[in-house]
Amino acid sequence: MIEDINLAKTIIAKRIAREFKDNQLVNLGIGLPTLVANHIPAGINVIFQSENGIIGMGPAPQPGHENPDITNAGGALVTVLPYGCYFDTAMSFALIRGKHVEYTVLGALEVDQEGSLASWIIPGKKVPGMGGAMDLVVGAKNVIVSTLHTERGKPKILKKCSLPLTAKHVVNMIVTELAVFRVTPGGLALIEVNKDSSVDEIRANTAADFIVADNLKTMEL
Amino acid sequence: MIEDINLAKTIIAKRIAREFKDNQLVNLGIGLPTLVANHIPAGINVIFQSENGIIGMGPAPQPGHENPDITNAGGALVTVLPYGCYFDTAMSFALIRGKHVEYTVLGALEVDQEGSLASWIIPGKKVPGMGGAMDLVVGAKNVIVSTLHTERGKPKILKKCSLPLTAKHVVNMIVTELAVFRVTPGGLALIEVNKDSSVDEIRANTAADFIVADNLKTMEL
Amino acid sequence: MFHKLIDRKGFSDLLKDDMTIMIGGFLACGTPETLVDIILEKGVKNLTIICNDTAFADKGLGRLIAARQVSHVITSHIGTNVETGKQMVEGSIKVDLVPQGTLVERIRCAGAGLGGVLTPTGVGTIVEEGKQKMTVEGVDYLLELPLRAELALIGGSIVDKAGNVVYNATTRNFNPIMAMAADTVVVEAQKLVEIGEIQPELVMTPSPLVNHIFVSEKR
Amino acid sequence: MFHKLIDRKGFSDLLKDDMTIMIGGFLACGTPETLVDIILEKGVKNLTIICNDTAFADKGLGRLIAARQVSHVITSHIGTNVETGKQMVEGSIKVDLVPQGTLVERIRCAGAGLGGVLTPTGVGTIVEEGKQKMTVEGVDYLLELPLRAELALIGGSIVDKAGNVVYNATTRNFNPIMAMAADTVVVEAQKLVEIGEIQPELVMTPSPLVNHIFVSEKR
Repeated sequence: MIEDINLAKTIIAKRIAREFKDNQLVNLGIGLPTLVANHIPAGINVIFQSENGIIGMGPAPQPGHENPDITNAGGALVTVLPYGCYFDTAMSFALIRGKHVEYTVLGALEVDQEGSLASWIIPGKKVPGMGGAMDLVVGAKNVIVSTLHTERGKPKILKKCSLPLTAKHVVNMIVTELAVFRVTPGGLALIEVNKDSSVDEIRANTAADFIVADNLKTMEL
Repeated sequence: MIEDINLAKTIIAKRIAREFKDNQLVNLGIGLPTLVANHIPAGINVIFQSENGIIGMGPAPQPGHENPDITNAGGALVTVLPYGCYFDTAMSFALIRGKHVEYTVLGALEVDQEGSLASWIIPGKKVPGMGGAMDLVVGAKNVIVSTLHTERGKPKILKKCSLPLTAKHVVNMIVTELAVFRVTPGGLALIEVNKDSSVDEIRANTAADFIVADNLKTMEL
Repeated sequence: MFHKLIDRKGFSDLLKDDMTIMIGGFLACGTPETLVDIILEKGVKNLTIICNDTAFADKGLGRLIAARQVSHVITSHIGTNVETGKQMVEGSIKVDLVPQGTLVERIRCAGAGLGGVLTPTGVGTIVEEGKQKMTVEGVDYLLELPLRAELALIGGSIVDKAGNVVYNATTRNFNPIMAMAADTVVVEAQKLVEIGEIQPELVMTPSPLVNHIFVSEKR
Repeated sequence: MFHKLIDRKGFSDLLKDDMTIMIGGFLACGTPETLVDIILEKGVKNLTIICNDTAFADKGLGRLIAARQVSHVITSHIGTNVETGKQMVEGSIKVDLVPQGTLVERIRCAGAGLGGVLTPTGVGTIVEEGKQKMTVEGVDYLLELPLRAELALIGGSIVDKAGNVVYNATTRNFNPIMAMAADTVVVEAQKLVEIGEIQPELVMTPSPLVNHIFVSEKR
C-alpha cells in the first residue's frame, strides 16, 4: 500500500492525465479529479469544460487579476483561455448529455464491478445533492472514476454499490493509486498495476470480482 | 361588399393595428398581415418578432443600406431597431410556444366557428408546408386571423374547416373587411360591423353560425 | 415607451408570503444580491425557491434559508450551505434534489411551452421514483415535467433601458433560462446602459422577457 | 494544436452517396453556399437533407434538389422552391413536413442527448399521425423524437482558428442547433480570425463542436 495520501493522489492524477489526446474536451470533478489538470503531458492540449458554463477553462488567476464573474463549478475563481467561451446551463448540459464531452473524471463513495457509481448521498448522514454528476456520468463519452483504493482500510471497489447510485452501468475506467481497471462486457478487468504493488495486494484490497487482463501492464506515470 | 381588394386589405390591417397595446410583442405572418405594421397608431410602440430570429424588427432598409444578413421570415431584407436583438431558431420558438408573444396575426385558407384554422396545405394542389404557423397559433397568447371575407364569392368563415388544420380551437379573433368576430366559449360572436356593411350582408357571406354581440359596434379604423 | 425601472419599494411590493421564486446564480455567482437583501428586509415567509444550489448561509440566496424564510427548495446541490442540511434534518424545510441538467431542462420546458422532456439522467437511481419511464429506440428515459415560478430574479451584468440583458462570463448560468419561465421577471442590473449600446447579437435575454429592472447596489 | 482548416478536396472527400446532411440557413440566409457548390460538383446522390426550408431552385441548398441529388428532405417549408413540389408530385423525392418549432426541438434533442420532447404543436392535425400522444396536467402533447445527421453544414459569419463561431444577425437560425446534432460538423467561415479575437461571451458555437473549417469563397 501507498501510505502517503498526497503521493497516492498524485499517482492517480498523473495516470489519468495520460489518457487524454490532443484537443479532447474534458470535465474534471471537484477534489481529487481537479489535480489531473496539473499533470497533462507536454504537447497535449486538453480543453477543460466547467459545467457552470465554460469551455477553455484556465488555471486560477494571478493575484490582482481575480474576476468575481469567472468561477468554476466549485465556486473557485478561475480564468478562461484565449480560445475559450461561456454559455448558459442549458447549453452546458446539452454538451454534457449530448456526448460532446470526451471524458468526465469524478470521485466515488463506492464504485462496483458492473460500472455503477455512488457519489452523491449517504442517507441520513451526508446529503449534498448530485449537482451535475448524474448528467455527467450518463452523458460523457468516457467516465473515469478516480479514487483511493481503500478508505480507512475498506475497499472502495465493490461487487455492488450499497449506497444510492449516481448512475447504473456507466463507468468505463477506475484509476486508484494501485491499479487501473476497465469495465468490460465480460466484467471488471485489471489492466495495470502500480510498480510498487502486486495483483495479490490488489486482490486483498478490492471487494469486487475482477479478471486480470492477458496483457497486464505496469502503470506508467 | 367592398370590391376594391386593396381597400379591403387596408381596412383589415388598420383594424388589427388598433388591437395592440404599448410594448406588446407581435408576430405578423407573410402577406396581408405584414400590412398591419404600416398602421400602428401614434404613441403605441409595438415590438415585432420575426420567427427566423429577430425581436425589434424594423422596416425595409433604405436603398444603399441593405444587409444580406438581416432578413425576415419571408426572406425579405429588413432592419433591426436600436432596442432589437437576434437569436437562434430554438430560442425563437421557445418564445413563440412559451406564450411570450402577445399576438400572432396570420392569413387563412379557411377558418371556422370553433376557432380552428386551415392555412398550410391544399392536398394535391398546393403543399407549401406549415413553416412556423402551427407553433405560432398554438403558442401565441392571442391568435388573430386576417382574411378577406370571401374569396371568389365563397365565404372563408365556415362551420367547420374542410382542409387539413393548422391547429384546432386556437383562433381568438377574425378580422375581415366587413366584420370582426370573437371566438367565445359560447360560439362565434360578431362584435363589430364595417360602417358600409350590415349584419344581413355579413350573414349572407358567412358560412358559420354566429351570434350578434349585445354591444355590437361599428368597426373603428 | 419602456418604463421598467423600479426602486426598492417597487420590488418589495411584488413580494408575498408563499410565493414560488426562481433565483439565478451558481454558488452565488450571477445571483442578484440586492434583491435577496430586499427579500430579507421584507421578511416574507414560506417561500418555495427554485435554484441551482443553495449557495452559502451568508452569501447568495442561501441567506434566505438561514433567515428561515424558505419552506421548500428545488435544487441540485445543498452541500455548501450548512443551514439547508440542518433544517432538512429538523424537518423545517422540504428539499427536492434534481440533477442539474434535468433542473435546467425542466425550467426550459416551462419557458418554451413544452410539456416535458425525456432524459436518460437518473435512470436506475432514486431520481426515477414517481416518474414515468419510457423506452425510445431501446434506451430508457425519464419523463421530466416543466417547472415554473411566479417570480424570477435574474442577475444581469449589462442591461439596457429596454430590458435587454448581457451576462458576463459565468454569471450567465441559469439566469437566461429562468428569465423565460416566470410570470414576472426582475433583473438586477450591475450596469444600466442606454438603448442601442448593446450589440444585438450579444443580447442573451431579449427585452420583452424582462418586466422590471432594478439597478444593483453592489459593486 | 487546432488543425481544422480544410480545402475543397478535404470537404469533397467527406461526401458520400446516401448521406444524411443537415444544412443551416433560413431561405438561404446563413446557408454555407460554397459547401453546397462542392456537393453539386461532386454529384453525390440519394441524399437525405434536414433543413428549415428548401430555399430556391437557384439559391441555397435548394440547388441540390434542382440537381436531383436529394431523395428525401425533412423540412418545414418547400413553397419557395418549385423543384421540390414538382419532384414530390412525380414521386422522385420524399418530403417530410415538420412544424418549424418541432423541427428545431427534434434536432436539439439529438444534440443534447434527450430522448424526445412533448410539444402541443400539431395536436389535432395530420402532424400527429403515427406519433405517441400524451396528456400532462390536462393538456395534450405529441412526443417528438430526436433528429440527427452524419454531417452538419454550418454557415458562420466570424470563425476563429479554434472553431469558435459567431453568426451575424439572422444568419444564426438553425446553424448553432445543427452544429450539435451531427457526427461531423463543417463550418463555412465568411471571415476567419485568429484565436482570441472573439469575445468569449459572443461565441455561439463552441470550438469543440466544429470538426472542420472551410473558408468561404463567396462575398
